[in-house]
Amino acid sequence: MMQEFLQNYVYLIGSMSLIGIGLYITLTDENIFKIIVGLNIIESGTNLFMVAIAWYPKAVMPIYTLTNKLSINGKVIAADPLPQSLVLTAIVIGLGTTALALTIGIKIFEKYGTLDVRKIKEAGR
Amino acid sequence: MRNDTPILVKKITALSLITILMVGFFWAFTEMPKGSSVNVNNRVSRLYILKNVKAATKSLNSGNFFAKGMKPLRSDVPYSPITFGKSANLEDGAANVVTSIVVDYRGFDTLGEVTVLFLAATGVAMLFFGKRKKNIIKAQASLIMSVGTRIAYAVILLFGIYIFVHGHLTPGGGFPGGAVIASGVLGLFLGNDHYESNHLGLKLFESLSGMAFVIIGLTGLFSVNSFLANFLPTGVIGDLYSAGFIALIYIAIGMKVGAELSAVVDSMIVDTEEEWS
Amino acid sequence: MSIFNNAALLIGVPLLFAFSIPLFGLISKQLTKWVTLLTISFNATFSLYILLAHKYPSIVVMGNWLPPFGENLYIGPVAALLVSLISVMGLLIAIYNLWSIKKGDVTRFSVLFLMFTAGASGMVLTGDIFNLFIFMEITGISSFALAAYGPEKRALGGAFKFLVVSSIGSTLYLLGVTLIYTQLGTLNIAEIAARINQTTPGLLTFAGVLIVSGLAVEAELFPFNGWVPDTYTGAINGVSAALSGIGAVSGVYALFRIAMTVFGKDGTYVSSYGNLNFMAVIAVLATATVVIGELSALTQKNVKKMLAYSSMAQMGLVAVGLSIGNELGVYGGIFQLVNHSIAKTMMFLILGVLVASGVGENIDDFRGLWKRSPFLSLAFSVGAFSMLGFPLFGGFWSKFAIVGASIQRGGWYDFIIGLVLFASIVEAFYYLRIVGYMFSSDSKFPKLKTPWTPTIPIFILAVSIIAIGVFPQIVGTFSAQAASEFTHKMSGYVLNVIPTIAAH
Amino acid sequence: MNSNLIWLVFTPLIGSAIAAILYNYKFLDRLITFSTFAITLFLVFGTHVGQTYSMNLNFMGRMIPLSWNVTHLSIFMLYISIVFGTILTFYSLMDRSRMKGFLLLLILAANNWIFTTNDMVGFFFAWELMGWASIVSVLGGRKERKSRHAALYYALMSIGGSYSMFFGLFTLWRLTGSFSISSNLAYLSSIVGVHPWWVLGIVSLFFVTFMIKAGIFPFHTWVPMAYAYAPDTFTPFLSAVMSKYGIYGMLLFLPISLMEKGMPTVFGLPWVNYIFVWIGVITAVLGTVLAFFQDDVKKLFAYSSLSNLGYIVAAISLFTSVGVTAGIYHAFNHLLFKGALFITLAAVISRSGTSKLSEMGGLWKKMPVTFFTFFIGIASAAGIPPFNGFGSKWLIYQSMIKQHLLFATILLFLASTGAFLYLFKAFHSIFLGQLSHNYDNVKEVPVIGQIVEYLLMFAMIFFGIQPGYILRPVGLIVKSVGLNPLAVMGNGYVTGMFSNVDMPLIGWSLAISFVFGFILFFISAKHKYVSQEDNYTAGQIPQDWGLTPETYQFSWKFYEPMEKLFAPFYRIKIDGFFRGLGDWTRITGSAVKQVFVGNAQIYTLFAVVGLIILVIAGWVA
Amino acid sequence: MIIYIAALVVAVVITTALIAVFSKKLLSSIIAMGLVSLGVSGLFFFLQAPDVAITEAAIGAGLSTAIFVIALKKVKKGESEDEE
Repeated sequence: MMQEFLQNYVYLIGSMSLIGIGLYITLTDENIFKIIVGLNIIESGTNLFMVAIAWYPKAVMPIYTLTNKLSINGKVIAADPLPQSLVLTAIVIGLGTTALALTIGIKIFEKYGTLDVRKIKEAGR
Repeated sequence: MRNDTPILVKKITALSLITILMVGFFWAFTEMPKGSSVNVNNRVSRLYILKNVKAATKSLNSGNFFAKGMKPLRSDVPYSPITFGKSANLEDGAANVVTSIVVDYRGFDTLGEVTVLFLAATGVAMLFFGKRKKNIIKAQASLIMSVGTRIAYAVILLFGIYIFVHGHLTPGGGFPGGAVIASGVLGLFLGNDHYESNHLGLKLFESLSGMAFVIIGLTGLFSVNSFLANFLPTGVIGDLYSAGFIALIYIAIGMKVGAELSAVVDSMIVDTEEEWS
Repeated sequence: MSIFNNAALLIGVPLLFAFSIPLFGLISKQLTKWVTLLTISFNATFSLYILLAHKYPSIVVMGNWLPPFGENLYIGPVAALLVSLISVMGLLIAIYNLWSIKKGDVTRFSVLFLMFTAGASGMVLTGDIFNLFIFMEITGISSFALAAYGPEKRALGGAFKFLVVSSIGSTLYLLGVTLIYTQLGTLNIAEIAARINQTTPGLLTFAGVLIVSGLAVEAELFPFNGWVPDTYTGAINGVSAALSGIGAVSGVYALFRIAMTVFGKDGTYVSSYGNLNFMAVIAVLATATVVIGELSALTQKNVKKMLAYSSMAQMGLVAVGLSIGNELGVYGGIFQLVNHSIAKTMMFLILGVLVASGVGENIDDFRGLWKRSPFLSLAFSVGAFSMLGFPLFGGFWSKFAIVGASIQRGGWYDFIIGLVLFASIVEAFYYLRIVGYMFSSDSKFPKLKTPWTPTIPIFILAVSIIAIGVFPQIVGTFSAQAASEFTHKMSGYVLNVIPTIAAH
Repeated sequence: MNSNLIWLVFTPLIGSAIAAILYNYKFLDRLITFSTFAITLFLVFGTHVGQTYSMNLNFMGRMIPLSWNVTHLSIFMLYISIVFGTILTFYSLMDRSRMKGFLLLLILAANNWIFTTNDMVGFFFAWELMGWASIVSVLGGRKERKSRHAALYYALMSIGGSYSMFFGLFTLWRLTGSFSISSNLAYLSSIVGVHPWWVLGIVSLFFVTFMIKAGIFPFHTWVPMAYAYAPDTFTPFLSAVMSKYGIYGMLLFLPISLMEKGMPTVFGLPWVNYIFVWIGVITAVLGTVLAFFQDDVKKLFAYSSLSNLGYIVAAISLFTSVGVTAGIYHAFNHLLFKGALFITLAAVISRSGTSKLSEMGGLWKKMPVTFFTFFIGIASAAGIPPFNGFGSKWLIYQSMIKQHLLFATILLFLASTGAFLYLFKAFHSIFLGQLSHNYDNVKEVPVIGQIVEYLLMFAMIFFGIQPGYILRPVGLIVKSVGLNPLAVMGNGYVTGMFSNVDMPLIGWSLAISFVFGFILFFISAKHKYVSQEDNYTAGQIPQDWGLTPETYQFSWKFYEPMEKLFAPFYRIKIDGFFRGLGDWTRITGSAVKQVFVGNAQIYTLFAVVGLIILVIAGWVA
Repeated sequence: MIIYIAALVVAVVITTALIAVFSKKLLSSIIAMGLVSLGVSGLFFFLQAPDVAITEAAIGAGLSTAIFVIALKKVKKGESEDEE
């Protein structure tokens, strides 16, 4: 019972909590770097979510090896490799976004002299 | 919501909003297959795992695939069991199914992904463009550290190359391999005072490996008449020389990612002064 | 299903040259701009060839894996038209960049600009829902970097706002795609579109909400468009032109591809599966965008900011037209998209030329511009008139069709179009005010010396606005085909990609 | 050879393109404008009633038929507008004001299209084209700031009007699936008995547009500004021709007889028509009252135009044979005399450099031809018999009395009396009185201008004493809208309900009495010309009386007592409503702008809130 | 059985993420973020995704944290320069 609940929900709860916590940081903390940290945590949560939907109890890893059979009697027993490959992509994209965001953050610090998002705006609007 | 909203109000608002959002998510979860009800046999991944996409295409063209009220019959597609080390001339020879998806079945995504990383590196370098000052990390590097990082760099480089060359057999591949190489470069920066990376070499590596990826894709277009199509024989699954062009692409990706991430590290770690003269 | 694999060059060639531009940069920085220009002109030529030689509908198979198993590009009428639009706009802005980008990191700017154009083309072309995300990120990352380019500090602020909001948006989109994947087990747009009614309605609704919200960030719909004014104002003018003329086009396309083809339910008026009718949701959001955008632009003294708000409002108008969901509405929406892209690009380029020659960005600086630079002020007026939908300019026909479609639909769309028309009067006020300032003669400044390179794209754009205004069928024939693609989900899209898929 | 209808539209467009290219060569631009008008006039000679043409426009992926249909009304309107335009452009050959020829040609194209088209797409296209071309034309008057404001104000009203018509035409399209004006009108009149309110709603959408363009009562506020601050040579066109588009549109829609079934009637009129009669009367009175006290001469005549359009609307709203005849006839007369007046004003302003009445005076000696043209113009405008304004006003009164609208008639009489007052004020202030030394070097307009002025003088007298030349075509129009035309006894007769007026007779008798009067005047004259300084203050301006050079003029506060009398009426500001609307919009705009606070975090919050609203909406649904 | 360990790891990850929220020092929240990535990459192992786990460990936990720290150093240096 407990095991079944955990199998069904633990990763989803984990990923959603990460997304929620990341969103919370993004929405409340005024420091630019902290916001980027928040975005990164959201990223991790999304990745976890995507891998979690690919998994089911007793799944094997989707790699053919000498001992690892991926299908038995026409039924695939491996974890879903497609979301995993998508996550691979998403991680790299996340890194790119993070790097660019940090760069912009550093540049903002150089020019505005602050890391406070509230102060990064023009006088007149 | 104004710019000078008190932080407490902001926090309470954010908390309540996120609570609502989470409730919404869990509401969606109730209808989502999860845990033991996940069935890969319903998904397109089944075809990738069993490497019978060609058979599925045949079935599709004859109109059987989407029979029965448009539910695709992915488990009805004929397949031949794959044995590691024996099955040969599969439509895709990578033992690592994730790799076969990343590079072969969905190779176009990966091309895009490499491009994203390339663009991010380009953007970082563009924003840090200017007169280079010096390494910001002022480590009082001892001789041991400096020599050690250099030796470690060689080992790390080799390890990275191993990772991406074996991408189609073992976990890993071009991206982690590249990242490993970049962390070696990072180690060089940390361990050596005034370390200067070879910019020309990085640039050449980056460009040539990226071009190699596209050219492999274009070769597919002109030889097999499809962009990013596999034009090499696949060999026996599990061999190092198998999986056709996957190894080539992963080598290109590994070199490119390594060079790009090194460039990112390089441009972030070195102080510059803007010039808009 | 006809396969036209060579169209993969539309993506492949820009990528190849983007990767090789750093090498060209080793030879000469100025050369890289020319490489970008030539590459985009290849794209423009090829896409115009596809459009004019009627090579569509056809698909491009990637890696020899036929859809729905592999990835594919789909070149339908919409994609053919919009790729041509994006490439031509990119080409013209690249010509402008030859003149305007002289300082800073020219090489990398060229790379980013080239990939921005190619990414937007890819967004329009792709037939895979995850591939759309990739291209969204390509477009996104290059536009963050482009928007941050420039000596002014406001560029960085704008780019950061764009980045944060857009990251959240793409995360939401990814979550939505994943949710759909859990039930359908595929990522191909055509297969999802054909089988969307096999999902459970709750999940479908939630996934749809996530995807629509994520794409609304790129399509500049309120309340997801907070980044628009700051980013457009902050970026250098060439980049603002590209953002409104290229980026917004692909964003709005992606939104409606998902809302109409994937979630859509065919009918006289396209509605969507699920508990929530996403077309209606988008209509409401778009109306809010139009009204808020125009009202915010009304009191602006800064012309660039005014153009930014106006750009937002125009995207709202496009979305209103498309969300009506019948052929006439989609026709108007696509037509308006083309017109907006042309006119806004031109106006930002003009602003760029003016700012570079020492005219300020404030509306007061536009006094007597007619005397100082007749060509630029005339072209600016042409753009403004096209925005306002005056006859003999392109905007007339699209506004005509959008208003006609929504009145034809009736019901609460009458109310929507009433609000939109009210907003248009507001728009008329601020645009005509600029025109009035330009044609007054109380300027004591000397005549402007306009360099000839940037005037080429401006001239072409101005002439094309008038040409479209006089001969609407230049765009009209294609946008009519596009309308029939968008409103007939099965015959327009799905069956062209997967011919053997059964009807509902 | 019906395609000349298309050339009626395309010739001006081509001319406009050429003129725009040659814009920098002032004279060539004007020459092309004039010659295009002349060519178009020749094209109109080849046009005859009943001519139709249609072509398909590939639009919305389907064929939208564009059709042309020449009716009696359209050919009448074509002739009068193009002839006047030709005269005006001929005049503008020597003009130095900043009228833009290519815009005038665009308006001409729109003009021809509006008058000949039989489909609403073309009508709307042409209407919008005319709208923006005239808006841009209003820019660039002598007072730039003011003309910019005027143009903006006009633009907002005009665009609002266009959108109203937009709604109307698409609603009709939704109902009938056709854009054809004639079949839509037939449809409307067929359902008027069943759904009178529907028809009323749709027609009022159109009428708002027409009222705005003609400057009828609640929407008149743009008229004085736009007329006054437009370029001087453009104002005649604006007043004489462009105000008639609204009248034309109303005449198109009036035949939908709302009278038939289901609508209550007042004085034998359907109440909608009754309301329109009163709107016309109010416009007439309002225009007159406001015209009294204007110091800017163009503004004065702008209000005068307003007043005259009020007459026309009141007359055609009756929709009786006399009413429609009178309305169209007065439209023609108004075109002629107001065109002449504004042309002479353009001449005066270009010579004197001012449009302020209090700064002019005594110009008649310097500009005699202009003076006589102006004199005949105001005589016509005031409705003095031998000249052309008389007959139509007389017919209007008759038509009002016929419907027993006595009070309205009395108000119209009063308005006419008021017209005498303000016309005299303008006449006196500009031409009579003492000549200021500023104007010692003022010369008569060049030969071209004089030719035009002689022509206009001749026309006003000729059509005054030979009204039959106009009344015959007007009769045909009246017949074509389904009413009994008035019998025309001869060229010299205005045929009324109760009696006929023999215009030549009146003309001769008045001329003879004038001649006697002049003879007496010259025989008994003991007058002496004095210069401005030669008076009781000997040229010194008595400062201690609180006088300034500006106020020390006969025409300063010409009707001050009357101004005090009418003072309460000035508090009612109609344009206050529109300005309030504008202010409200602006305030809302600055409030809405606060949404974009410029903080990345808050923008993220917006996105999340939007997402949550959508989630909740999905939940609820 | 392994699911209980996974649940424990999830709890640890969430706790680490909460540390990232509430820590006042930027550096510690960056480290916490790195740990979150590391924990998530551990979870990927439990989820039978070794490829993703390796990539996440190398890129998400390793390189991205390193970049963060470099960026922080740069900003800190700027701050100290300002103080001087």
